[in-house]
Amino acid sequence: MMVIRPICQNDLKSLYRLAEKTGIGFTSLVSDEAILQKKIDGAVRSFNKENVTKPHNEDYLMVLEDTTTGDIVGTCGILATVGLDEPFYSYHLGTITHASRELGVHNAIPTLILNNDFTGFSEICTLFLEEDYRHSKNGQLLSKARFMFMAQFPERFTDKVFAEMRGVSDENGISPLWESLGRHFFSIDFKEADELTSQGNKQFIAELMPNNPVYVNLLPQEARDVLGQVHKNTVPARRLLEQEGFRYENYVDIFDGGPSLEARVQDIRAVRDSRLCLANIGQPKGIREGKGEGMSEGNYYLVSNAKVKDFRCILIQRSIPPGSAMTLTQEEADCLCIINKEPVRIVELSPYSR
Amino acid sequence: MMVIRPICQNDLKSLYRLAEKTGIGFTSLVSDEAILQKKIDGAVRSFNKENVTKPHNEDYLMVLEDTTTGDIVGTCGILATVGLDEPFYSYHLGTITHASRELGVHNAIPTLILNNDFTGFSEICTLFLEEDYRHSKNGQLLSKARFMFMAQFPERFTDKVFAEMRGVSDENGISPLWESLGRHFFSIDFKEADELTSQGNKQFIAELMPNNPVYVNLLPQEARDVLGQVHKNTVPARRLLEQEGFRYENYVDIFDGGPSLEARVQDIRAVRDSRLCLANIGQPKGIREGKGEGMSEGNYYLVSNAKVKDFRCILIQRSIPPGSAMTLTQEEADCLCIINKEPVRIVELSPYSR
Amino acid sequence: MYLVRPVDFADLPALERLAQQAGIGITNFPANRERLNDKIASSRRSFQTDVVQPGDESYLFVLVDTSNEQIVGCCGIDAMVGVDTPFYSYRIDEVVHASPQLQIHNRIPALFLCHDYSGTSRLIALVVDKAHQNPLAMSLLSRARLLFIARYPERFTKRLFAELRGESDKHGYSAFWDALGKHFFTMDFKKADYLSGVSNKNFIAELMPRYPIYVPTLPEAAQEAIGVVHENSGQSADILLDEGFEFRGYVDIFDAGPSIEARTESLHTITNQKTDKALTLTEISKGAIHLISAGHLENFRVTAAPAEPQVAGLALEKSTQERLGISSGKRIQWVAL
Amino acid sequence: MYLVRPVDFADLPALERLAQQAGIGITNFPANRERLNDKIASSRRSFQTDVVQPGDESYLFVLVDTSNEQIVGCCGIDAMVGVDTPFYSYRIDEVVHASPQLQIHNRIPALFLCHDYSGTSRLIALVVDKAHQNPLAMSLLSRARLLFIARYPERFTKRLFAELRGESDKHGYSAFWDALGKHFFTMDFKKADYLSGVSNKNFIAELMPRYPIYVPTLPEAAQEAIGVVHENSGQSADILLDEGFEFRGYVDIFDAGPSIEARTESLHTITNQKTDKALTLTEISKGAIHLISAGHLENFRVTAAPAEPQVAGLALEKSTQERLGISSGKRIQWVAL
Repeated sequence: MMVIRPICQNDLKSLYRLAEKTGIGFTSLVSDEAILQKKIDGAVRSFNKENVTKPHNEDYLMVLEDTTTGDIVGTCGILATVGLDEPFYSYHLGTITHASRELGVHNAIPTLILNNDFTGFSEICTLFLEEDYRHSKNGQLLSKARFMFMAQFPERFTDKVFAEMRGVSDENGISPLWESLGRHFFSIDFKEADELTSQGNKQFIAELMPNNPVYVNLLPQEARDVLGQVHKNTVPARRLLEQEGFRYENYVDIFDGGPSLEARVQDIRAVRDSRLCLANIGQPKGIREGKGEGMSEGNYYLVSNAKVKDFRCILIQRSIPPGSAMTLTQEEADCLCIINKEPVRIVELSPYSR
Repeated sequence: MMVIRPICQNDLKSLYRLAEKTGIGFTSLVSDEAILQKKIDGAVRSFNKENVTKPHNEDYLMVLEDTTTGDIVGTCGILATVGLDEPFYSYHLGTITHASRELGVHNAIPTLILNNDFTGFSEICTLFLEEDYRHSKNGQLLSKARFMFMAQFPERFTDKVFAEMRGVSDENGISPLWESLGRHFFSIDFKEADELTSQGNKQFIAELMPNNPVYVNLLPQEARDVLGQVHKNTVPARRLLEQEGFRYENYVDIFDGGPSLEARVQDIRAVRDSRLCLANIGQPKGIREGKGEGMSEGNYYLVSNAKVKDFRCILIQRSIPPGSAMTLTQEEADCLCIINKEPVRIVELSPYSR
Repeated sequence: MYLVRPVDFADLPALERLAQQAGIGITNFPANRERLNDKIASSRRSFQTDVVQPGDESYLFVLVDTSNEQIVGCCGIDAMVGVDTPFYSYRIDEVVHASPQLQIHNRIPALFLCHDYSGTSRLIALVVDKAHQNPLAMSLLSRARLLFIARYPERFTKRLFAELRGESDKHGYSAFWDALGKHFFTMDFKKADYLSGVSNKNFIAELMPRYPIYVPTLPEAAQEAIGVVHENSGQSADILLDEGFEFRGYVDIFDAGPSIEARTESLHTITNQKTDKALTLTEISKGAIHLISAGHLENFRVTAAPAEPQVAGLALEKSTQERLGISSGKRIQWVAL
Repeated sequence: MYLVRPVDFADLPALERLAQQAGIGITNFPANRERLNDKIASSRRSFQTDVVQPGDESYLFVLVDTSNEQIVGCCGIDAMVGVDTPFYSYRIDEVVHASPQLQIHNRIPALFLCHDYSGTSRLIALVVDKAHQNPLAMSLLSRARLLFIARYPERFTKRLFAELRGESDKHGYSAFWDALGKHFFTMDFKKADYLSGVSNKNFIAELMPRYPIYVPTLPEAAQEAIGVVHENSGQSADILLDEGFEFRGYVDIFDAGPSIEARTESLHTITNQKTDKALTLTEISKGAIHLISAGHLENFRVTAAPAEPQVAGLALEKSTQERLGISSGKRIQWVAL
């Protein structure tokens, strides 16, 4: 069974192994044991906090565990707030209009405006799934388990959350936006800038980036074309978030122009439609005993428990829609760390599965 | 009966009478016959356009008519696009972070950034209801009839629409934001600036307004306090739009700091929940014949027809929820300009009336 | 021989011909008959007005080939630009972006739209027929203006500037315009250039970028054109640079041609010009060529001729006196070529 | 009598006392023993170094009351500011916003954060005991620096500036700081002023506004403080203004005190100083008071004394020679008070 759970101290080696596989451009996981250990410490501290009434500096890093092998095969995370320790930068794609009635000319010119508008907002981040496990809706489980956590503990997050999506770059890691804009101001290469940023070192952005708006119409076509566009490998992830109600609101990454997607927590489909019900441990109807994994029928449901420190989320299939109670197998209940009659939160895996 | 319909050439006198009552700060209706006539011409032309496939310069101005007296007692409108003839300005309330790790100081400073970001968007506007008619949910009918029109003809509007709300000013029309900001740059008074703007003359804004961001923390407290706040008379109108799903997304008026509220058309409650059904002319169940107006029981519904040029919208009460057909009295059908079996669009008047 | 004098209405056809030759990029001299006629009228009014301090006067001079009385060139001075509508330039300023921690110190040149030359006198539109583009004629025509300024300092500001035509090819293509202005005007350089000559300049404020343009983000061809003088204007540029004009980082907003400026009192011609009596030489002069002017305002004339400075004044040949319309003993103004 | 000489480690207690008196607003002279000791060390290093071009040297001088050998004042010169971290100032520039149609032409002063004085020599920290704030002592101490610059021009830049202390009351309250800096530093003026003296200046780049501040939007008290000199600094300001320093629109980012600047060659003391032999007067001098210096670098001494210029040099009383540690015939440098 595939289970989402908070990362724990024993996961360092596995996390390091995953970090090695992420590659350039994935700045939130770098293969450096000290940094990863710090990240684990932060996550453990965050999940251990009780009585949180508003978001602070928590970092809820979770992992996807294959219970049959005990392997960690993916990560996903939520930062309670960004930008409070180090400034968080983005470009806002705005509009400046220049019009002359006398000449009959009217130009609405897009501009990039450097800002820290996301300061203090919650961010969903650090989504990574090992290549061998990119099937059986594991990607969806990994991404959406976070919404189950947010639905259960909204006081730990801001009303609005966002996600940064990787922008366009070619096989050699060349980003068209960086080449025509960032490069002129940084005198270092994209990779170096990206690494500095990932280490939380952002002062140099304030020091080196132009603080006046940049006229987009003066950028080369190839740079204009990538504003708000995601890397081709990120297209499915973007679609997934958009189906959940996330929207591109004209904020892009200052380096590669990748879009930020945002949503109000209460408007996220998986949050809005999720509901609490009681777990009945027993034999679910429509599932024959002994039927192998991956051979079930019916709709997919995300099921999570209602615990912070021992948060768990799994994906199940049921042919009969659950009512006020949810019948779970003993294995499922074990994976969810619950006993009979404990509350669980459920939601249809995707908006189309109802 | 109270009916919403497109404005027509005969309405000039009535419109002028209404304009006289609007007072300062209501810039979209000024008591000048030539301007009003031009507005009527524009609206008539807009409603007469068939086969509109995308929004252009249409101005859908509608009026609320009391059919018992034939009086025009209110107006509401939708502009298909703003900012394409004259620039449309607003301030975006952004954030600039200044942080020094060495000193342990972290400041997230709000800034006002001049922009034309709403260029090309549809705007709902020109909402005015005569004082004597501010009862019996006439205000809601007037405001929400527009959503019925948008639900029926989404191709005539942009995906996102917005509304500017009147900002804070005192009894003498003094606006705290203007006094601490605009005044320094315009050398004219608020009223004059407001009037120039309402006449579509906005070049002077580009010429006189500072194009650098303004640090909000440097403004006097009374100016900071009104950013994104509405005039006390506008509080109900704001609440009404927010209940429909409109959101304040940090855009404010450059003069008085009043908020702009925005929504995706498809997310507006009255649009999303509205549906087409067929009209049955007859005696609705639960309504006794001859029962006087305003004495019905049950839930309120907005009902509109599906016509452009002859668009009509009324408010009715039914104690039994309508199904795939809607039974309307002959009077209601007449007000809606429909005959038996013609399609009508219906929606619950408010999110709480289901 | 050559003579410089104020323009007259009769010179309109000649001016029109010169304007057509001038080509694109000399915005204050449009090939438009009506506008040229207005310019002549304005110039005549300016010469005739009693001026206490500089205002919107504009003085136009023509270069006459006295052998056939043909008009072969023209030039002018605006007493003050930016009186009605602001006068726009780009100022090239360096923006410093430094990160001590990364040991990076970038000085990034940026173009700032400004009005810094508003309220300043400007030398305008030096145009000379190809056949007469010799050093003598060019120098006479250009420096005649400086003699005029020396004579009537109250009519001009202490600071003086000239716009030098920027790079564009013979089809009017400007790499700088193409990279910058075009995106804001949505028209070609030729048209913008023409409009800027004939219309009021409100449209510049309306259409030009309000935020600085960082030079390194422009295409290279555009970067290279900044502050570069059009090859056809090299000669007139050199005359002014020799006079003491300097480039102070201001360029034209359309073609990025440099503006050069000076304080009037530091210009070679103005510092060295002398005023005294005209004397008469009985034989052919063996003296050096001098620029010599005489006459008041409308009758202001300048010619270039050999002459001999003496204690009591400058000795001229009889023919030179005739060309200037003076006789011995009249006050003249001169400077060595 | 008074003598000015380079600072020495033995002067630390005196310097500390002076720094405490100096009060808030003199950021380059913090009342912090360790920092003062560093400053003395740096000064000694600077006097001892062979310098080809100005770098991060900092020269400190003390004013000695020779009657009791007490240190009663000090001052200094930074060879070049902004070497490691940029040197920040506000430049007051006017932004023009004009609407021809509305007949409005606004010139709005705005404060732009800049590094324009980076790379320039700076006069620093003139502090004198209250009891000795007489014109003679003040002038001697202030102008002694200019004699030093005249003597060693290769150690300084051609452009020189001094920051004058801005308005603040005796509790360290500055209306300008209160209206501006406080919002960005979230600390009081005293603390920011102190930090700016003891820490590197990265935090200024990190915390100060990056966009221009429009002056009319500031509270009136803050507007009025811009470019105004603290009442206690009027006397030292006047000395520099008399020398030829000018205000060019730069003010301190904390208290808006004016910076004044000059080209070294145009300063009165530097233009008029003479170098020649010391002569000896046998009687009491009836000559005017002169500022007289002698000695090389670490031994550089300046005093003020009556003296008589002669063809062969400057004639001094024996006691003056002794004070300067010279004998007749030695090269000295002088200027009239």
